Amino acid sequence: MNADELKTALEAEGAKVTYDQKRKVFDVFVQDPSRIKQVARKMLELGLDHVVSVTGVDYPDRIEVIWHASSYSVDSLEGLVVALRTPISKGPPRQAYDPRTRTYGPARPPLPVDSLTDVWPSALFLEREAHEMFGIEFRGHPDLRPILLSDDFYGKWPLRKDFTYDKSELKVA
Amino acid sequence: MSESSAKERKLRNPIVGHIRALAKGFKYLVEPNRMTLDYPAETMKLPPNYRGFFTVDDKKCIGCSMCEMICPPQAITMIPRVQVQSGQTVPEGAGQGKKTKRPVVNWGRCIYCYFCFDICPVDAFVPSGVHDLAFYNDKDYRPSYEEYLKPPEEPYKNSKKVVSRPDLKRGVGYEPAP
Amino acid sequence: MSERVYNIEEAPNIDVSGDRYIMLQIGPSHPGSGHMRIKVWLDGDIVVKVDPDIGFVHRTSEWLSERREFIKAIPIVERIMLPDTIHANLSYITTLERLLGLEAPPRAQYLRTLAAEINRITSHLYGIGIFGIFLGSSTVYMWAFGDREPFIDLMEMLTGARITYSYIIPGGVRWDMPKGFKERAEKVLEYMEKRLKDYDDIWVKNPVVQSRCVNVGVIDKTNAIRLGVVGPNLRASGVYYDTRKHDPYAAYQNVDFEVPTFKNGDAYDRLLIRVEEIKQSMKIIKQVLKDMPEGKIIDEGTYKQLNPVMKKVYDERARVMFPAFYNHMRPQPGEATGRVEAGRGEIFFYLRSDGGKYPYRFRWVTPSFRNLPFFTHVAVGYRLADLPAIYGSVDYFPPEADR
Amino acid sequence: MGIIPLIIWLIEDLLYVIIFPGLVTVMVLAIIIIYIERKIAGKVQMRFGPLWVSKRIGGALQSVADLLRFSFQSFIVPEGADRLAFILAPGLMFAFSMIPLIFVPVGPYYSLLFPAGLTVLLSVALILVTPIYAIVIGWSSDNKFSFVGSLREAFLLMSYEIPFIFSVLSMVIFYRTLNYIDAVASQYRFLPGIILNPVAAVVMLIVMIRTTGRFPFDITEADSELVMGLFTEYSALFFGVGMATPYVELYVYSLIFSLLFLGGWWPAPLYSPGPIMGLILPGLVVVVKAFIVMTILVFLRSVYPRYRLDQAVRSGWGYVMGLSALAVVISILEVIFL
Repeated sequence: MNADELKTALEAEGAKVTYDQKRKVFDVFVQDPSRIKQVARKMLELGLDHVVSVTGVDYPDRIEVIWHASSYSVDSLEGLVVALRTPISKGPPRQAYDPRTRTYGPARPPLPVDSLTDVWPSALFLEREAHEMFGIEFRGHPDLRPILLSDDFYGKWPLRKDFTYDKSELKVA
Repeated sequence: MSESSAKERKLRNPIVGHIRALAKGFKYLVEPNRMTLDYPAETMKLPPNYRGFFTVDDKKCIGCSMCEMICPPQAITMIPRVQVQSGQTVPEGAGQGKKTKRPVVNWGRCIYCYFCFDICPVDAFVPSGVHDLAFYNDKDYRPSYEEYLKPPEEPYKNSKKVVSRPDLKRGVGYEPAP
Repeated sequence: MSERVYNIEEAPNIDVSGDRYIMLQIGPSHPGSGHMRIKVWLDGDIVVKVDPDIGFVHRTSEWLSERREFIKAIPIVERIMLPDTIHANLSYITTLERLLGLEAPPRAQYLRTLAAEINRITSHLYGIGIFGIFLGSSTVYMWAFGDREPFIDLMEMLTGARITYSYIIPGGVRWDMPKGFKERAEKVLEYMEKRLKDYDDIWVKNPVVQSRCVNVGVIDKTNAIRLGVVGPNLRASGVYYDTRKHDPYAAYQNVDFEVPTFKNGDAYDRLLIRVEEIKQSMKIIKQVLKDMPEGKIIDEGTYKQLNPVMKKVYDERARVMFPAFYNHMRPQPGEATGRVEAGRGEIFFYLRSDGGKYPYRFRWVTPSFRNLPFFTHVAVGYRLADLPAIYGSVDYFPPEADR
Repeated sequence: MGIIPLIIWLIEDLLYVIIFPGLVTVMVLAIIIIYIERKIAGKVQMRFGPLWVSKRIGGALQSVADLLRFSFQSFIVPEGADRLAFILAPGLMFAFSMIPLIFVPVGPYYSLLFPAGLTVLLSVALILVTPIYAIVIGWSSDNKFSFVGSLREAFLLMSYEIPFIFSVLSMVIFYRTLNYIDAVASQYRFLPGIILNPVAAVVMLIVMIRTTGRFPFDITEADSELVMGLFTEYSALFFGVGMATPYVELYVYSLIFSLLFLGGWWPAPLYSPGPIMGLILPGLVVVVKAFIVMTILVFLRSVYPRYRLDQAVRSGWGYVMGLSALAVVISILEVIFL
């Protein structure tokens, strides 16, 4: 199995695949978020057996969730990092800081997408991190507690581009 | 899959192991190889490229603010030269725009990455060869331009100066600085 | 030899409520935890559940890097991985070069390899030393930390700093090898080879260490792959995988070295593999010193942008100064990924640029973070006293995981 | 016996207990042995060891400085602790570690209270009381780490005391006495016990390492697992006392070891009148022998990490127990055939 065969196999699943050898980007774009589990299963079958990173990218109109998968067991795939990418629609933007209530308006709910932990158990902690940083709700994840941030950061989604903070918010210990 | 055959480990017989461990410990007990430095009675003479405290060459500096821009922790501030030359109401080079500015470093923020050294188009920064310096209060971390121009005073001046050299017995040996 | 009472498969699902289990909170200020909290549920003396609670030293490195110029992320990523700064630097720059379309000249690639391998040795010695103090041997702790010194000294000679080197820049490296470096490095390697025998006697083959580590914290090949373990811990479980071989960067495709693997996947193998990797690193350093090509240490495009003063400095002192565009690098829109085998495992970078001054998305995953699921599973079924042995053998570095 | 000789006798005994080989000597020796332990570790670990307190004499006053520091710290009783037990237990533990000294004569005329009595039996019985207070400490602290530490202490107590008793018993069988002075006299007639029954000596050494928490059996205090083990909640002088107790125990055990196995005050004459030949010289010889044993045992810190609890307990009930039984058999055979 080389990169081209992988490309054909994944395109058969209905994904848009681009491969840039120079920048080491193997991109599998799935337009429909409900289909990612199927594509992920296919990827696992083809030998991409672990997840390197799970993250989001916040674009003006959407949030893209990216699972970077790679292989330990199939030799010819070991040089590849395959990005499984899917867009999810974005919720309401964060409101401006209100000094009277000391909040940014109501907490914004996390955006749902299927969790891939049952396909790749190595995504357990990575999805937890993406959850608290981007507010992506991984449906089916066994344990979505905050991991790196403290509990009072929940709902602020700090790595989204609209994250700002007011100086009065900063607590001095 | 280019699987190389995994190595099989060899465990040592416990009795032999105990004896050899004790013997090795005893060997180091009777002929100790000290690798530490009796600081501050002995201090290191730093190599010329050591990234310690630094000053700026006032004559070379053209006040271009590149160092301020690149400084990752934002430790460098450009201050107008008017404040520099106390007593002079008309600053030298007045009316020449940017050239009237000079960098000053906040030592509390500096991380000694020396990006400012490398971005400087005229190579105006000068390393001082001092690294083991601490200040007693917050104000000393932020020197004025005159204070900053003087190279910082080295602590433990009367200590024995040593340089490190590789030593086949101890790893790093120390010998008196030339 | 302890036997595993609880099964690894049922580890995360076990119900720990009720009086049967004692919960111990090891950390965050506990001598055996580092900057993390390990919640351990004990059935008698047997660990039934481990919940690593990390984030006590979270430094928001992604957030900070997305709000700074590209070049300013170098000190940020370095400070996350203090025992291993070159690798953090190298992985970031490798990815950034792919984004910028730069390529470093061969000499710079060799110098990067050299620095990375010296750093790998110090990182492994750090791990061995911490393992020593976890099992109570202060001697090996002092020895390992003392023996980092010759290597740190070498790096000091090369870069002028002891830990935070900031050595690698887009398109090359900042300093060339100074005079006398090669002789010094050879002496240091000779010393280290001698020293490894002493380590064998007092630490690696010490019967107490053997009885503490053998068959403790076993994770087999299937589970290691499934849980996405990285680095030496993966190879100790028998998986032949090393980014240096499979996704080569720097000068690794020109260097001849082995990737040691072991079969059993227990704490003792994880200890041995670090010792083996030190030996391999020394082999690589020797080769690199021998084959070091002549030439520039910065790529032509960047060199052309240096002004005459900087070019003079380059000729006289073999030091690369930054051209002015470093202040505001604007890569073409697009994305790039990069992987580097650090001391503790694989660092992964994902950079996205929108053509602006700052990275649009700056994502990196450190090996310790990826070893976390492994950490939750591996200690289950062993005794409380095995926890330090396992923790030490995993060589987990909390600031690195927290980023 | 008249009233005046009785008083003199009692005063003598008190002097023995308080000055030599008792309290004062113990404290001085503990301070010296702690310093030596650190210096040995420093040498093996390629560094200086304690240096900064009294730099001219190589940092020898470091332990004194530590003692002073402990003395002036404030003592905190945690809220949930059993107050009385928490405060009393370290002192009692220290006291009970000293009491066996009454029955350990370091010379032919140091026969305190029971001139011809069952000193071996009494000292062995008393020496095994100390760990009970360790359990009390762990229980009263109301801390999970202390609690686990005290449980470990209890497990170890069970597994090491029987080999210890067997080891002493084998020598008692051989010397056919329960009196230290007679045992030493018996070694004068034959050979030192360590040559006659090396197995018993090895067992005794292992038990000494384990009881006093030297490496590789530093299990109850394992700092990377249990913070400070039993003494997690302690501070100030109570902590210092707790830390000093193993050294006192080590001293007592080493005295017993040198009496039973190293020929007691061997180069000195067995019974000799006069204060120098009868009191000072034998006493010094025994204490120096004990000191050498202590030095060897503290040297182990710089070589070994620690064993796990179950390994220590298993080897206690297994190997060490078997060895001690073997020692008894050897003694019986020697008694029959020699």
